[in-house]
Amino acid sequence: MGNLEAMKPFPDSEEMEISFGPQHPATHGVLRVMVKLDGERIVDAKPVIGYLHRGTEKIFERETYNGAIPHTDRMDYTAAATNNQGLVGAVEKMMGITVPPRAAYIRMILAELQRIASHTIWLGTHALDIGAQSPFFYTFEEREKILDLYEEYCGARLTLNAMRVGGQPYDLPEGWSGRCRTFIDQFPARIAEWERLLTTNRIWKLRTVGVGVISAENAVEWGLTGPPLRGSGVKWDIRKVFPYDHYDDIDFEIPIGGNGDTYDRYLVRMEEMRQSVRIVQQCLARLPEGPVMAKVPKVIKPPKGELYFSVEGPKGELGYYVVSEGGANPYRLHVRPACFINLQALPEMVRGQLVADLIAVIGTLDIVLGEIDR
Amino acid sequence: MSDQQNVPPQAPSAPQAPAAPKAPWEEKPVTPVPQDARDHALVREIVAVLPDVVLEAVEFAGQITATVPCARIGEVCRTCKERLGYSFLVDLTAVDWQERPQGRFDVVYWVHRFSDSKRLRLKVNVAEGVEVPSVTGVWKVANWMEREVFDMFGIYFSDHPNLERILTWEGFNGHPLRKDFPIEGIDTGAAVYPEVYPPGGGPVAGGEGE
Amino acid sequence: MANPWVAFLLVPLVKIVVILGVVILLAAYLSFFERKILAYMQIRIGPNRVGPRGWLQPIADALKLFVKEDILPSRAEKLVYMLGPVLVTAPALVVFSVIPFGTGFTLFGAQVTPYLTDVNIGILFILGVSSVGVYGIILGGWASNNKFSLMGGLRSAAQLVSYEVPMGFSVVAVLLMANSLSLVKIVEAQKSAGVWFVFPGLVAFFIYFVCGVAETNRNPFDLPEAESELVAGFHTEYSGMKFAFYFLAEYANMIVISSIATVLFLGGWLPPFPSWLAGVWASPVFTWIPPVIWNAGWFVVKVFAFLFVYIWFRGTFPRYRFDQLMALGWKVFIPVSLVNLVAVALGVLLIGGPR
Amino acid sequence: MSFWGFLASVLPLELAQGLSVTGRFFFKRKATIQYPEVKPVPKDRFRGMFGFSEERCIVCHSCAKACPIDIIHIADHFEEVEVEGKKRKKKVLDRYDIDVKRCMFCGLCEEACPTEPVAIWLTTKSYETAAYERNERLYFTKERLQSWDGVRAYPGVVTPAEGQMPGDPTGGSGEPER
Repeated sequence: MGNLEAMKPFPDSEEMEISFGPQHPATHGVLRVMVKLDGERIVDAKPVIGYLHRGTEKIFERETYNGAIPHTDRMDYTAAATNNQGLVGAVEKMMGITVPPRAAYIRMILAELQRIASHTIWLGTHALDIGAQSPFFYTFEEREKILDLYEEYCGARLTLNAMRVGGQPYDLPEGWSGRCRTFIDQFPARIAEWERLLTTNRIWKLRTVGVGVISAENAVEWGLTGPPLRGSGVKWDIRKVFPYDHYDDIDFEIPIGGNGDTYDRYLVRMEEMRQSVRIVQQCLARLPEGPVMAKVPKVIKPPKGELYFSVEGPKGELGYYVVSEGGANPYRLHVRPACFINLQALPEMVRGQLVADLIAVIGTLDIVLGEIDR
Repeated sequence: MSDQQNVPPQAPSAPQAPAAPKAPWEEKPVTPVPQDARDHALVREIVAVLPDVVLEAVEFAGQITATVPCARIGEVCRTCKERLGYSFLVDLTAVDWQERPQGRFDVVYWVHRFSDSKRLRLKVNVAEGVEVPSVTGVWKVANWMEREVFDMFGIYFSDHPNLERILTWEGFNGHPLRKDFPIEGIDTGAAVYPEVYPPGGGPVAGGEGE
Repeated sequence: MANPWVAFLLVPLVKIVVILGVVILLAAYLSFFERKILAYMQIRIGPNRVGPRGWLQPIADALKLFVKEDILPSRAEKLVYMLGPVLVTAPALVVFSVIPFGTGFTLFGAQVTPYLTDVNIGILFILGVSSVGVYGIILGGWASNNKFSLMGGLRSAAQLVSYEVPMGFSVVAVLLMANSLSLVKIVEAQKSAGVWFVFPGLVAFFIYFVCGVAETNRNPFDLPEAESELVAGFHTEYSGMKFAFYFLAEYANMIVISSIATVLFLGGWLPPFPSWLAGVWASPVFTWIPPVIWNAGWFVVKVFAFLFVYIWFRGTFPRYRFDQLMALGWKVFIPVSLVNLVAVALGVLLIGGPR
Repeated sequence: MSFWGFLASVLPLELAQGLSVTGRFFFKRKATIQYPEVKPVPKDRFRGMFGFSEERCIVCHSCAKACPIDIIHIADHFEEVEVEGKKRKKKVLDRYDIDVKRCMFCGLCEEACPTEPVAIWLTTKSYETAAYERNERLYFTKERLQSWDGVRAYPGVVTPAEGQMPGDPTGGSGEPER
């Protein structure tokens, strides 16, 4: 960038290639998108990733199973609890461990709070990308309250490391469920406030309706999961299809969209936050007494075999593929990163649209580079 | 819910369940055992369409793994998608079995069917240097997944539209997830301030990392 | 005033210095107010470390920008690159020469007007001069030799060209009502009409205000510097004092647009409802205030109300997309302002009757 | 959804509605914490700076094994100690180093510690460990771990240097509740 040669149009076209990122205010980290532009219209976009690659899967191979949990925190760092949940769920399933119900409920509470926290970040940054500044601060205020709850539960705010194979390392502190309920009960009013700011706003609708459209067939073809898939109208949620923990006891809806555009994905995520509120309320209401840790051996050694276990992360299906040789370390621990696969559809979604739409689509995919690059 | 078949039944969520028999979480866990799954319905479906592709079928913790010949994976995947309804490729990855005689790598495909929410794992054994037929023509999503496998394991996929490194940079020496790639990493020539911070970490001379 | 040269040279010079100083200081403090107001809308406190409650923050910012290294991109067109900030700042400041802040008053026995000059084509002068500012943005964006800057410059050019037209039409509506191009006369026309032009010209006022937001590249029309799309738009490569000039020009332009809106639609220095509430304004509660303070005070209050709304907009709205912005300008504002112009003309004709 | 869409198309007041939301926030209580003057109160389980007690440590290396990134370096030797007239071999700590600059504060070392109360713990509430030089200043030997040289203790936290904290891994006494 920045030299006159590069700025000359291609010999027989009016196209200009421009590099969005890796340092760019709207690429949510170190994503780089090589965009070919015709004026403001995107001819082609090519995401370039890997700037945050830390070899997490290689690191997993030398860790014990519990020692791998802090590393999962750092993949999708906005959703550490669901990351943990996926890994411990995989190992527990492999070892045939049944988690005590109290621990399972605590996990569900943490995971749903995490979904809310992740979606609040998404809303804030997405709105910021589209130009509305204030929602960013409003959503982060709410997120801080969730992080406070996390800090009280496990001592960390972002990288929780809050789950262990076999259950939960800690029981809930005194009064935690009350404070959690206080937060959860006031939260729908806040969602309504944000919706007052955005949902009917004509500029917001102009910027999101019909932008980044992906049909249901295409969404499946591109392997989208999570809100991008549901926004296209596919009613599919791991929590319903392959219920883990005790999600089958909980009553909640899966919101879906119809058009598969950015606005639908926005509405889906807003509704998902409300559903998460419902789930947390139900979990708190039925939170059983009892131990939080199952009887597990001191050294976690799953049997020889391979297993894939996935949870519904805030970004989509987060899967863990564990290959064990019977040792204390995983032979191979592969992560199916939802963001990585969702991002792949970016060129499909932005082709023929404008530069501003690229930003909106990056925002609506809700990518976290920590998970994409691992 | 094929996923959940071999798992012990979930504990009742009622908090004050009579605890006369030990609760499942207080007992020693029953580990799932791999079983032959040639007679499993999902495998039979494939066999009914393509009779000779399933070399081996294992069920572990409710998940079916069917091993198919490497050269026919494209055909199997296309059949799975078009005739058996596995329209969704959930995951594609590889495992390095460094010392295994029959092919060093496993390439693992994990496909999903929406109609009855069944999942099936397809696996091929690949020797080093053997090209695997790409499934990008079957599922578009396989593109980046195969690039990642190529990047991390050095497995080549034939007919892939754009087989480049994806997470490491072009020209990176080695394939990080191979078992013979050192876990502490290799010298890529990208050291940061080596004259200020000598390799080895902490300031205790010669005392690091024992 | 024995020496006519004093009135001819010294008085305008003093006025220039005063106006420039006040405007630049105001622009600097406007950035402070913006940060504070935005912060308060975003449940933050905003700058509060420099000086008491942060009141010296603009000074600190200016000092920092002064001493900051001035980076010149190696592949930039040097002359044009340096000309850009000048071209954008100078017109923004020149415009203040014709803006009337109040009526004339007597100081040391001499008649002094609290504005530099009253040109009889004042509004035309303003429209003409302020349009020059766009060259600074385009040239700066082009000369930076950065694709983001170039796109920012292009967007700015298109935006200004599109929005100048409806803005001009809405100004013309006021001119029809005031029957003059002189800003002072326009205010006096509002005084004699007894009503601010915002009421008969509500549509024109609305169009002018929205176009003003677009002209100053403010949210929701801040596409030329759309942070999340174009990094910083046309001033991506600028740093130090040159950046400060762009910054200054943006805020000065905001003040300009607000001042013109005040003059054209809100009766300039007139208190609200000058004729209906004339009795109130003439009561001894207010008459002790010196008229110059009284007039300028109303002016400043109105300008600040505008500026507050500007900032409020910025805190609330998402940004338009480029094509939507163009569509809004060409498909909505220009036809509406044209229709409004005809309506206003008819109204003036019918109410005014045959002359 | 369609209802909202319909409503929005009928009422063109949604922009004013948005303005009213931000306008209301203008008068709300602000969330800012003036950090160096006002310090947020960490919760009781907050995983802050390390605490270490040499006399509790039994040199079992559990923490070093549990550490996911191997930043705890322990070296020991056996010493003959006379306990109640019998000669016993006892492990003596030579070196207990934590490379805090790489620490991710996961707390697994504390969980692995078998002593009661634990000899290595993280819940000391102190988080101000910033340093200008990371290799030297954020490398904590056992002496520095116990003296907390270079760590600003959270108000109310008893540093290991000012006497041990038997039985109270939080190290604090009477912290203000939030």
